[in-house]
Amino acid sequence: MEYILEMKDISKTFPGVKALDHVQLQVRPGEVHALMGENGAGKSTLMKILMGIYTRDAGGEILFDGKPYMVSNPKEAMDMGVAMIHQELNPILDMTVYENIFVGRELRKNGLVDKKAEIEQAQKLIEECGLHVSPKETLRNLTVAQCQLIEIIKAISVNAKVIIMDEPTAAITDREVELLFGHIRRLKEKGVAIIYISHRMAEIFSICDRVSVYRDGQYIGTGTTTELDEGQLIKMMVGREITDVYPKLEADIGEVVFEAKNIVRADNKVKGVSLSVRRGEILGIGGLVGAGRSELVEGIFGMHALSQGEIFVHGKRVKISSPEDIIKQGVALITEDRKVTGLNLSGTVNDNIAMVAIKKLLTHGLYNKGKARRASEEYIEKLNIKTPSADQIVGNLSGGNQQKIVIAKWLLNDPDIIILDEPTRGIDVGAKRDIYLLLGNLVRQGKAVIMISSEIPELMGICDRIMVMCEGNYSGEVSREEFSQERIMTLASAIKV
Amino acid sequence: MKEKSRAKSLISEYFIFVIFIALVVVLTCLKPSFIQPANLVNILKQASINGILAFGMMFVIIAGGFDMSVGSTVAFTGILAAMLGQGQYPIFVPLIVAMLGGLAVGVVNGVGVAVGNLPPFIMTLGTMTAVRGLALLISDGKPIIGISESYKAVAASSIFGIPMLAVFLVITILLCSFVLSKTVYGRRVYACGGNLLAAQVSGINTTKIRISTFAIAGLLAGLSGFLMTSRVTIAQPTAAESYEMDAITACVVGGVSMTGGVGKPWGVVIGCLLITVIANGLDIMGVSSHWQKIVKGAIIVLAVLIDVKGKSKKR
Amino acid sequence: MKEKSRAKSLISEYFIFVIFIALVVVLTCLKPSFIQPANLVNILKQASINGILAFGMMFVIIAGGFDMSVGSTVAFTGILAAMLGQGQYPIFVPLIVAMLGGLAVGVVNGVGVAVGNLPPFIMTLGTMTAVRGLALLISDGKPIIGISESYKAVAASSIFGIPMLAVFLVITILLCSFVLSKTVYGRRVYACGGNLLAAQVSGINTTKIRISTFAIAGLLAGLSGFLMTSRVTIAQPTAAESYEMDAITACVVGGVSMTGGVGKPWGVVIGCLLITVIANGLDIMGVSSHWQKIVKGAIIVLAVLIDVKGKSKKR
Amino acid sequence: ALTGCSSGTETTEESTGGDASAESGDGAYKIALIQQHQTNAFQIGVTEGAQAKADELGVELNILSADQDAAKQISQIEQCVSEGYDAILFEPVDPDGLRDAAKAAADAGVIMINIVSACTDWESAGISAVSCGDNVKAGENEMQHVADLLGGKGNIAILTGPSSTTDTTARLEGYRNILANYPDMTEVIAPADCAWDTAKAQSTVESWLSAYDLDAIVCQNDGMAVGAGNAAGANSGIVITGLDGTPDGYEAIKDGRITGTVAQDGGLMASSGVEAAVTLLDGGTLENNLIIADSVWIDSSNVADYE
Ligand SMILES: Nc1ncnc2c1ncn2[C@@H]1O[C@H](COP(=O)(O)OP(=O)(O)OP(=O)(O)O)[C@@H](O)[C@H]1O
Ligand SMILES: Nc1ncnc2c1ncn2[C@@H]1O[C@H](COP(=O)(O)OP(=O)(O)OP(=O)(O)O)[C@@H](O)[C@H]1O
Ligand SMILES: [Mg+2]
Ligand SMILES: [Mg+2]
Repeated sequence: MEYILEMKDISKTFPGVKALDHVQLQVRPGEVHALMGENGAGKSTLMKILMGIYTRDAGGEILFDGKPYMVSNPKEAMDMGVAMIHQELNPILDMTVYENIFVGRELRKNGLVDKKAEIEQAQKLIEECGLHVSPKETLRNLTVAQCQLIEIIKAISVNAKVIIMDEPTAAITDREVELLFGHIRRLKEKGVAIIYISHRMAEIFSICDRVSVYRDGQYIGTGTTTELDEGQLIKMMVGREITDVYPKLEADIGEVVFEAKNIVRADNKVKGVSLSVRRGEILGIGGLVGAGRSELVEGIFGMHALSQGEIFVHGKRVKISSPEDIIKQGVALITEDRKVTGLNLSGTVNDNIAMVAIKKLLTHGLYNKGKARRASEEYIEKLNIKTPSADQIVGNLSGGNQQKIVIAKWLLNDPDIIILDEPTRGIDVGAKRDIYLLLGNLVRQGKAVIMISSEIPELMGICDRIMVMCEGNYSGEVSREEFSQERIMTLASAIKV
Repeated sequence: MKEKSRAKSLISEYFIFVIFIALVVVLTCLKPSFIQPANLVNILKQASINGILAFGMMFVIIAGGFDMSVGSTVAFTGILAAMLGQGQYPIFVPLIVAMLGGLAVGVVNGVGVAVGNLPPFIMTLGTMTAVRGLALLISDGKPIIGISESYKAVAASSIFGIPMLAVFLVITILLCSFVLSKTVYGRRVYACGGNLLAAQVSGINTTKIRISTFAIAGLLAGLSGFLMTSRVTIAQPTAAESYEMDAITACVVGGVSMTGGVGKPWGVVIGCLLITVIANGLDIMGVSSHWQKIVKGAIIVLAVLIDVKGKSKKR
Repeated sequence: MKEKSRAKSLISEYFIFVIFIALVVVLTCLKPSFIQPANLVNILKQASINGILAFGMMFVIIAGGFDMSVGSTVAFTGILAAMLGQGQYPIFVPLIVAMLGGLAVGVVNGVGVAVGNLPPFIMTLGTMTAVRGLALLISDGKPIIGISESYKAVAASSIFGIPMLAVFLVITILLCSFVLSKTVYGRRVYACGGNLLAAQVSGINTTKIRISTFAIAGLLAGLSGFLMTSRVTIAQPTAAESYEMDAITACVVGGVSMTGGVGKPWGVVIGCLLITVIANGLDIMGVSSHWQKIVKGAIIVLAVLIDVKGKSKKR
Repeated sequence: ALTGCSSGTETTEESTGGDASAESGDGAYKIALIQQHQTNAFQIGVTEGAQAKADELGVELNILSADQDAAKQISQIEQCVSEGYDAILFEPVDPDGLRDAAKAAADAGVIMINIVSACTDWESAGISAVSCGDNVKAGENEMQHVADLLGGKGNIAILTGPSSTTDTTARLEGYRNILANYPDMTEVIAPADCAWDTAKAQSTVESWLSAYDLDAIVCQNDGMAVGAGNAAGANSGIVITGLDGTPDGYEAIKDGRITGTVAQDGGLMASSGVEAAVTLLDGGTLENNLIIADSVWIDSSNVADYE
């Protein structure tokens, strides 16, 4: 039999949105099959139908192993041999690592949970993934990246015939990605089919065999990665050619507008790091998972207590005890975890856009919904956000579009200094490019940007300077002329004595 | 097609309203005197105190909290008001003192929750018990009698046939709706309840916002206490037992989400009318107290069930 | 250094225990008879019914729910038990029927919440009202008297000086702790409360788990109803008013998070003892009932506050 | 009755033996009073009456409140026994439910006295004396006056306290005893449980009045009668009566919102109870171990005498 999985003529309608319109997908045993498409193309929706989380509209059919496949919940899907890593992370924060790995398929001995065996197996799996956490650690104490790795471990340790990975690498760095690929290759050898969703072009070409492309809920086509090149693939996805993936707009670099000196966090996750950024400059911060980059900017932003450190905005020393203080100085922080610190998921697009810059949406001191809507619509347009309207509940948007809402809500406040922590996480190529251009235009207007990213090509593409951190310390800096992947990686993995 | 789906989504948003109308129609058929003006005035009066409490509660719940103490606060402030409302001071003195008393309880709750990081349930359960004790203590466990005629007149009088109590309710509704939907403060209340951390990171002083929502609930409980004493002409330390439940029910029935961030003032108005109409309807039909309990419980659950199902059909 | 921080983290985890011990010491100093064996036996008896309820509540809260109906269920099942416990059947008949009655209420709650998608608060508030009505209806509003001697003996007897009530409590504690910490089911209860969606996509039948937690709470409420009737030798339809509050308080004081997913059985034991000891201690010190309310509210808030602060210091 | 009496004396002997040792410790007798609750004027009257008598007789009195919870009251009795009290006065939350606890306490040598209402078959429950009102009689008293005022004919409605409490059921029994004699007096609506609460009574009666023609509203306490009176308005022509005789009721009688009330003197019941306890502790005997405080009808003609 040629296909392990065949989805034919699948449609799905949400109120106001036709998320999938008669699409198809064929997956062969032992292949890595990429799903690609812009944000909101319907990739996650298609996979959730496969998992039994959504019910598809009437019509269409799904064949698994040649037999009709009918599931109404994830348990049935898993029993059939389909597992999934979800795009929106689903950790149970108050449980330990080993409990999370085995949730829903607990190991048993004499009918009871076999805690010891679970811990042992978890330990093994964790080590194989190159993760350094104790299986007994609570997930609440881990970083987003570590949680993402736990999700990966959880899915690949299931005995499945098809594993769906919905943007598994959005929060992790190259080193972990390589380890993940190792696992994928081993699974392939065992004949397991992988459905791989990612917006990172390089990954698609290095690990996937075939690609299916979707656009606006429509099926565009399928091809093998050996026959397609990046340009063709992008064209299939966005419907037009994109030549420069990392456009760099030239801007005049002026005086230092923001400076943080010797930042030490009270919890010692950042151990004395300084940084400064100039008007018109894009400063990148690179490093491996756990380097403490997020911790640094969150400390600067007043989200955590600092035990030492001085912050200067436009040369003036400012005292920061809460985000409120630093926002008043014209600084913005697009945080790493949109679900936890970015969005009000139960609120509408309007509500979220108005969260920071509400003062800009007033008439006679009162909140003007019309103004808020116009502002939302402006950014929906500017950032190409796919939503039926500005009144949509943000929780219903696709992952990438949610990320764009976070960016929009901060940009509306018109900040002078913009700090972005993994801003392109889960964003499609076209939209990434839009964001780079947007950042470029901002620095042209005399603003300053600090961007944390785990994608080194991205940093090298648009930054003027890259600072690298390692284990909570500053480990070096590279200027645009000296950019090289090796240089940055060396600094990132510098062993401190 | 698009028109139709829009009409559908409108109906599903205002579904509880449809349920409410249906209930009114049923009650009218069963007992025509239900719809008589005299009884409608009764309903307005009966809805007032719970309505005012529910609006305070709405702020707290939308901001992600929960307040068990409002019933006790009504009793406590009612006693304060009765003590000062014996005619020795102008009528606004008991009003102000009652509202300040309520405010104080609310601020204590808010500080406990927002600064002390206590779960709202436990914090307000604590004040619920303690404030009830306080009410008993200052009244020595006995009802306070002897309030002045002008104080009694506050609740007993009407303007153009509309009872004063209802006027207070309407003012509260208008003010609260305005604050929630039109002011920066109101939007921030939603933001706090929707995602506290995100609100904080967005530069909102969430501590202040959360304290203030409890303060509003307390303030309105104080107002209710003042009105309660005027309505029943005495102040009982045991009054308003479990009124917080009715207030919370009105909110939830009206579509305010217990997890915070979601809820519309008009929904709470309907929720509160629904509860009052059920009690009033059962009373005038002469249903025995035992059956009333069963029926009331069932109707509330059914109303919310139909509402939830009506909304989710949309998907 | 590592040793020290480990000791610290141990203390902070068991902080509520430290608070409890402190309270016991204070009470003993104020009133030495507090620590007499006779009084300790009293405390055990007094803690039993609330303790059993609290353990049922624990399942519900850990799974992310909330149950307002257990008090009414105690009254309702107490009446069932009293009707069947007049000596006409062997003693296990009222026991089983009471537990089945409780189970039925629990299943209704669970289905409403897990299948009907109702907010737990509103669903169980509905059953709380309705079941109370049912209790009044079947008893015709009057206490049921005349239970058999052997039924009375259930609560009145002791084994080796330990009252039977406490034996029931201890069995409940052991069973529940075992289920929660050792079985797959228990693990899944935590998962449901920790992140319902995650549990669902991990292949857990969350509907079944959630219904079952309400069922357990109902079942244990049924057991409590049976014991309650034996203890007071009659069954009152108005009994156990607001016992759900004490059960919830015991859970929260004991570190069970109202948002679900967090909580340890031993914490609930302490929470429940703490509440009982406060009431008992204040009674034997002769504190007036009005002051008792104030002090009780304050102590609960303070205990949780100290616990929260003690824990957060760790970070 | 004979056996009941003798068991009563036995208990007395035992207890005098028991408290001799306790007495040597601190001189004054230690007496506990466990009230049903302490949240209305009647109950506070009980508290004050007992305290005043205890002060007068120089005994140590500790007052507890059961908050209307039978289980709690049982616990409190057990607690008082283990605390070594010489006598326990209690106001039973339930006439049947407290019997075993009382018996156990009496068996442990504590003098048990019922106040306000009596336990069923109290003598065999080891209770030495009862000082109470008679709720059935008070109810009869109230309803009889209503019947007289209405001329034995009319539509009536009843507001009760929480169903199943002894006050509620006994008073209702009294009402029904009288109603049995007046076939033309009809209960047009089922009795409503307003849980002693004025506001609840007020709402209920407001609703009723818009749908029913009522000639009388008979309430089981004054608080609810005040609520009914508020709903009907002063001098409404509807006979509204209460029970208890508390200041809020008197105030409403004076301004015509309610017609009358049946007063029971809780303070007297309590002080007689304390007195009886002390007599028994002193080794004396009681002339009569059932002391009943009568109820009186109060209306606008005699309310001034009772304030
Ligand atoms: N629960 C929902 N309710 C309403 N609309 C939804 C819901 N889930 C998804 N949608 C809509 O369906 C469309 C497809 O979303 P989907 O999440 O499948 O996109 P995606 O291809 O995974 O995008 P991304 O790359 O951003 O993750 C989007 O327009 C989204 O707004
Ligand atoms: N809550 C926590 N408790 C204990 N350790 C933590 C906690 N959060 C983070 N850490 C540790 O702090 C260090 C830095 O975390 P983090 O991974 O967020 O850095 P990062 O450079 O921002 O990485 P990335 O952005 O790629 O996720 C890591 O060693 C991590 O294990
Ligand atoms: Mg997606
Ligand atoms: Mg990070």
